[in-house]
Amino acid sequence: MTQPSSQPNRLANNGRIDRSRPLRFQFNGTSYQGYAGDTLASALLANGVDVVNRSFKYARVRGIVAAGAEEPNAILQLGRSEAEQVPNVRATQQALYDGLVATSTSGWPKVDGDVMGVVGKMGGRFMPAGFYYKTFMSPAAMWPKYEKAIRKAAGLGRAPRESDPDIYDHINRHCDVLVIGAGPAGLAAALAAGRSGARVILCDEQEEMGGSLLDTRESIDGQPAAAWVERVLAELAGVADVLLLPRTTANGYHDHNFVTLHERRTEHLADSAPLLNGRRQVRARMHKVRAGQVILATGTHERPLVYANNDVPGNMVAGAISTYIRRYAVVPGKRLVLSTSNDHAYRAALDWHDTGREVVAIVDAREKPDGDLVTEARSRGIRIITGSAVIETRGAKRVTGALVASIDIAGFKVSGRVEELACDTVGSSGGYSPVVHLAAHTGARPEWRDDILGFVPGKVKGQVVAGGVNGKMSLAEALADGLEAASNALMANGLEAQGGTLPKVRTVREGKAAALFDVPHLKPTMRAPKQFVDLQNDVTTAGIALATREGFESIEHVKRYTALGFGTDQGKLGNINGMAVAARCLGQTIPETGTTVFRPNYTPITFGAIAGRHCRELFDPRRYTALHAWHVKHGAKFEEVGQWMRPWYFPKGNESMHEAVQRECRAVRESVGVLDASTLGKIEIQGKDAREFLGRLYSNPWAKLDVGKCRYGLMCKDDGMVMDDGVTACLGENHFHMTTTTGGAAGVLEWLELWHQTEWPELEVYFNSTTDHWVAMAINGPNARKLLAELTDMDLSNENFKFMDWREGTVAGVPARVFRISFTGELSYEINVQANYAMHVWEALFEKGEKYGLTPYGTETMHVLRAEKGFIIVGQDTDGSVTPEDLGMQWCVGYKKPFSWIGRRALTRPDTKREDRKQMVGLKPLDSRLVLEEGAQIVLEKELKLPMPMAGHVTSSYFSPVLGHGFALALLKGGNQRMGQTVYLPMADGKVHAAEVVSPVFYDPKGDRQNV
Amino acid sequence: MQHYSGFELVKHGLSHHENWQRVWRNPEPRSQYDIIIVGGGGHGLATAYYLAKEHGITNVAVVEKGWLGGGNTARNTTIVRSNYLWDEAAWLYEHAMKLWEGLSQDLNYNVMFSQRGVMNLGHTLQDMRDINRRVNANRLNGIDGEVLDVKQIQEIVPLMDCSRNTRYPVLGASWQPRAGVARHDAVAWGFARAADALGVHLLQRTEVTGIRTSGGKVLGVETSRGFIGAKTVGVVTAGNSGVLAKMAGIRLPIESHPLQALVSEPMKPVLDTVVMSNHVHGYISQSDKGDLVIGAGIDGYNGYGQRGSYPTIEHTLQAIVELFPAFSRVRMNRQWGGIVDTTPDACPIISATPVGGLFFNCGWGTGGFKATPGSGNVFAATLANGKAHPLAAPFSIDRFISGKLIDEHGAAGVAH
Amino acid sequence: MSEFATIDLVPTEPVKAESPLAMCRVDVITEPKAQSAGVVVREHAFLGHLVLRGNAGDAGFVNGVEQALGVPLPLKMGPLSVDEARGVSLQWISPDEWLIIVPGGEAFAAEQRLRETLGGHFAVMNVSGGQTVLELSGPAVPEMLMKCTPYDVHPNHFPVGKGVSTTFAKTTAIIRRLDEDRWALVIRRSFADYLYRWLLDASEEFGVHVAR
Amino acid sequence: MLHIYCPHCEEYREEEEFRPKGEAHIARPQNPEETSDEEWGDYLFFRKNPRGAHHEQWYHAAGCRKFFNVTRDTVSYEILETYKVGELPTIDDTSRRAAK
Repeated sequence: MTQPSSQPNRLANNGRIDRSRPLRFQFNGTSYQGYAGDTLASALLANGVDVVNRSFKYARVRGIVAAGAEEPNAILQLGRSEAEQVPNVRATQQALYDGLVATSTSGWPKVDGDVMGVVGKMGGRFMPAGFYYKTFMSPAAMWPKYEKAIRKAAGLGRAPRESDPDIYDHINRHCDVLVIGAGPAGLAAALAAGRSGARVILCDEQEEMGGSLLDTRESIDGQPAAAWVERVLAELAGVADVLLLPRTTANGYHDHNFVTLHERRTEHLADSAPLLNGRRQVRARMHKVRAGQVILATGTHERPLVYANNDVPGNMVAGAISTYIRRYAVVPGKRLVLSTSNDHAYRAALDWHDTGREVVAIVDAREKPDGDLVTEARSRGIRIITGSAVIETRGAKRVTGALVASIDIAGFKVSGRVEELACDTVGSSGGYSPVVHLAAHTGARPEWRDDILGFVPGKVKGQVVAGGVNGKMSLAEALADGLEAASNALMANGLEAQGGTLPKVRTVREGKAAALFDVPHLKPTMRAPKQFVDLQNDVTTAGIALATREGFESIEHVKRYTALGFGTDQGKLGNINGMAVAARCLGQTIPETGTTVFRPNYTPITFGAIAGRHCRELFDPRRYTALHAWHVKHGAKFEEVGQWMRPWYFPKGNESMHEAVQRECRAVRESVGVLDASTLGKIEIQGKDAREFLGRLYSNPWAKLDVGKCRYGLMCKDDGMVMDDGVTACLGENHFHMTTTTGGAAGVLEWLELWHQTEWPELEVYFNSTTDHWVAMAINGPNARKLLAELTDMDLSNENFKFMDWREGTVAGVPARVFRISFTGELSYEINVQANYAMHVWEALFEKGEKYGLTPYGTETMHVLRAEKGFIIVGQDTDGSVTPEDLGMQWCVGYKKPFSWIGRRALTRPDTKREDRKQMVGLKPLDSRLVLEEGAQIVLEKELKLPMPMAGHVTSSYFSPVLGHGFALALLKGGNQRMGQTVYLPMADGKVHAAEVVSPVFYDPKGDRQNV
Repeated sequence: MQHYSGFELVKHGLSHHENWQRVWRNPEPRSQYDIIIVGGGGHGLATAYYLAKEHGITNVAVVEKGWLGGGNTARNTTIVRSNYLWDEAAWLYEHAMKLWEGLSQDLNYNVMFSQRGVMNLGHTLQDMRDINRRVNANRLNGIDGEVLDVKQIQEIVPLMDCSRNTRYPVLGASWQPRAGVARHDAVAWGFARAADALGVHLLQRTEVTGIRTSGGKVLGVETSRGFIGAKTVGVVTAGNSGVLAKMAGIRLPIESHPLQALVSEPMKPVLDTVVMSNHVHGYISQSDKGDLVIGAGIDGYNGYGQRGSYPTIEHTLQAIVELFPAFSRVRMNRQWGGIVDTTPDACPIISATPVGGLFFNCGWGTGGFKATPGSGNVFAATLANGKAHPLAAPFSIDRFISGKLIDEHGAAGVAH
Repeated sequence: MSEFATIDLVPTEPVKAESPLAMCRVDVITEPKAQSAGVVVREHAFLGHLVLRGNAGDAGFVNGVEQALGVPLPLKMGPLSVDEARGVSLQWISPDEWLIIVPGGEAFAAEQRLRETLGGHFAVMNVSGGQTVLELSGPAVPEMLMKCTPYDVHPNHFPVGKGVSTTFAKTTAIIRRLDEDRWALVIRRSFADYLYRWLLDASEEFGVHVAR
Repeated sequence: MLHIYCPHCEEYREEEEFRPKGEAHIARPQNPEETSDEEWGDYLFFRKNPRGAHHEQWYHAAGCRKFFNVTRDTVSYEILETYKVGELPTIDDTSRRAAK
């Protein structure tokens, strides 16, 4: 085991680290050693690393100032391999593990010798808040270059450039009581709730539960507080309905007590998640909790004081010093000066004194501090300078001294002579801000309390607040408050608190704190050395003063103009101080100046954890038909429609798509082809009012459709625009089988339910989706009948089984409903069988179909064949602004229907009556080999002069093997009046194509082929 | 108006920045103005600026209940583009685009308009048909745009997964090079500063509590600071249009929804353009500060809460990680919500109302920020002349009666 | 002229039948032995699935269903009506909708019995080809389910004999609790591959065994 | 994220199970052919969009597939009541002010 000497600031004993488990790690290329139980920050301090980063705007050297989520400076880049890079890791929250590699996120060529630092020192003076709004404007052409430079300078860490090797997941949880924060209040609350039989979740963001109890000087029930923590956790671990989640941050508090808890499962172990019993484990898990009651026990963040050069490494928050000494056995310096406005911070000096290192002085802003800790400090002979504060620190890369002066807080001025104290560490404390962030997420405004000089959470339904966040600062108060919170939360759940006993603690008497935020300097604010309010964003008191003087008087304006609180720490250290500075500049109180709304996340969360397992094939369902395996086996290329995977075309050998589609088309026109039509939506409709209902939803009449017959129908929204179409068969007097478009199925069923449930509940009709139940195989082509005849005993004669009839029978021994409908214009039968037996029938078709050259075809061929017939595809030939009349489908509009069907009224509105609306036409390119581009815009003038008026666009366009030329469907202004005219299509490549306006029905206009 | 420039920065630096003047005043309201604009967001401030600059009307008050630019101007994802499908929309947004291109100089305020291009991805054959249709229409309207294939996309956005392994592989994209992003707050502040300099009164913390009318004509507005008169009142209160309309006894074809957005932690430059995908519902760019700025579609329910539902954030980041697997380890810093006033055809309403002298400019849905200068410019003309600017005419509220909608929900369907 | 068209879709002579999972490709590590698995997945394919619609307020309907199926009609969300021995179950889906599951090949007979017994306004629809049942057993099933559905599966909230229709991953499914440690999912055919992949993925950490 | 009581399933379910359907109680005119263009446009497009209590329609998509009504505060997002189609709300902003 290496000697502590290799870690100059490490104490020989005490602390919660495991000296028997040394860990090696690297920072900026240098190798160091720490111990299990260290955070990266405590290990760096143990090794005497002062400079961890350069600042964002002025490139000043920065060191570690805090010990938790509020740390603004120690934002580092982690990861050895490219794929394992993690930007912007907060060293104070990163557990140390063996082999950890960290680098500063800024600083060039190296963090403590950065050239930008020079720029910062000189340029800083010319870079006040919002300076970039005032410059880089001329010449305009230069802005892109300026911007490039600005972008390079900005940003903290860097994103990895390779895919994340890790996975993340989600778990949904429900509980009676969610306790956030496992400090004294949280533990007391969880224990009481757990003992009372409630379903409890206790989460805490730190590596270990216990919060302030892990480094307090106080004892509970006569034992070290940490021992009590262990007892409580052990008991809770034994309760079935209690879930303990360490390393878990409540990062978002959403409506109706929905809270997201981010559990870091492996980030403390390695760069990427190691296997666990040979199985993958997730790097992080998001617990999505719906809680009956939420107990916020999130404690407080200590506010540093704001004084000149308060960013030189060695300036720290007082409480952090105690944490490093007592929890990590690290003393972050040799000679301490403590500047405080309150008693509580005296702990830092006492803890420092305990280690045998020198406490130069405690500088207390109050005239007559008293209280137990003050007394103890005095009794130890520590020098206490009252009525004073540190107004400036000296030093370049580490504090070398502190300027101390007596100050007049009310008058905000230095009132006495200045003394310089030699020291290497300045701890400061301006009081304690309740951690109100989560409560603010749901929109509750925090409320200011003068007695504690801080904001407490606003009221949220179902939320109970306990401990420091509730202004109960002392250990005794916090424990009691936790108990009370638990009984309130339990009561709200209809449960009774049981076995809640208040542990015994000795109350420490503390004097009243002084209201000190930023410290006056000898020079006026604008001229004094920089006094940093928000260290991460380099926001200074001068910046805030400038903003308010320029008229940015709302705190939101101040924030946005100066970037106060916009860092990755969301201003946990700086916001209140910033508000105090703004308030002073504006001559207001802090509550008048108002607070800012905190947003999720409490601390940043990886995208991966929020996305969970919903990526790649699990990003969104892929839906398959029962015949999918066959399609794959036969080399189908697939097109995605809705979520369905549909065969697009079936290339043979090295056929191109064009060749394959031409072959498939010919097969259908000349012999027989088959399409897997299973993805079309199918809705079964039963009830004596089914017919009436159809008449109200479809644009065309349904009163006289006989049993055994099918009919095509158009569905509109009530604005008259086409929303869906399909064929519906009359199975029985009160029984119909409706088909919809593939993408529209769910929407149409919901549409039917909507009208039935909310407008016409009196109609006796029921609907249900049978899309997945049936498989539909559409055999198309002159030989369709011959083929089907070989597999069925049905009478297929044209007399007894006419076009638009349906019949029942068996196909290949499987009971089937066969619909004689056609989307190709050919003789066609759509065979519907129960999906489980579909593969058998499909294979039987190919067995018998071989002699006819039965050809499987996909959606592309289907599109060509239907377009040759002028059949529309809703969603391709329509776009939500097209009426049945625009499509020339007046034959499908029941003008005389007694009931004003959905969409009817809209057809008589001024705009839908216009003659010059866009209407469906066919286009025949003058160059017969040409296939127009789908989406090409149509103009009426040959010569191009931009901008020029457009008359419509091409919706569908293909090459037709049977016609021997390209053809298209288009929507064209006043198209019905333009038959025979020539229109033009100017393309991106500068070519202007010409086409003749023709009927959209290109093939077999009389429809003889489907009636044979 | 105090001139801004690099030279001025240096000069003021030498005097410790103690001599910068106010960017705008805090005047006492007059009892009567020529024109009152309700709403001190980007659109309202731009309207005031162009009223003063182009129409010489300076006796104008902008009445704002909170702080200038505190609504959606401060909450959007700063995307600026003009590649809309339908002529009327394309013309309006292109009018805005041309104003954007000289705005920093015009206002002497750097709004950081960055023409880094906007890409709309296509993932299905129908997506590509729609993209072709829109780009062809844009070209014939004199708006820049092209269709990119996967290889070209990959060159512009190297980190994007253009392989076939994604759930919805990228098939192509539309690309508008002149489009980009701008610094949202600066737009409001720049217009405010310039309008103030021309004599416009910016009345912050002044809430309109009623609209006073008589004989079907507007007389002025009741406010938290008393009645303020004007014969012409323009309402530009995105996220509150319905509330204001109610005061005037008017109904609007508008529903207000939460629109959420989020940012990552700041990082070194990694994405140099704006990528949008309607199919997987996510869009992303990187701010000059280094944050990835991300958004998606609106939440389904009506809401004025400036926050939305968590699943929307989940789906958005699933889409982003699907497109950029390398961003899986990047961390989300902050999320928030704006309130967008949506119309049935996803196009704005710039219109007179049944109340004489009362005009509304609202319903910009998710597309408001990019239109800011254009919206203000045509609305100013409409208020100044008492009748619709030609580019604004098609956006009259009457279209919801006649049925002459401009359906950007249709083939264009491109949000934001 | 008949009011309703009814048809027995089960072939009289046996032909090849394929369940919705027939095409699914498994690509996660699965446990060789059920005993060592945290989650065991077993498909119950080719059962008869019927959707029944009708008026729960009509005593004739309620009694008729019980008479035809031999199990009472559940009148509220949650408790299933089950006859284990005959393999018949009846689940409340909505105030006027129920899911009937009967052994394979018995769907048509059940439909016939219902049509003979019931009068007035009702509907019976066969969806046997469109759904399948997955049985889940093993100690880790509840926790695995928590990764799939926001519905609370805690025993206090999800007692034995309960069935609900809810969100499952990015689609929907019916979740049933058969007994203390046996659960079942009723899923749609076209989503089967997606849900199967999702299940195996969610189960991987516990060790998953697919029983065939 | 909202927690919604379904009046048919008679328990609270997560928002993910539901789909919002906008303003409730918009009845289709009895005789559409006799409505003026204004009336028809109003029925199709014009909405109350209140800031406060909103009577809106939701669809229990993943559950019972029933449409039902919700009274929800559009600012706090608090759900004040849920009720079946055909029933009337008992809460609106006037009644809430009275209750205060």
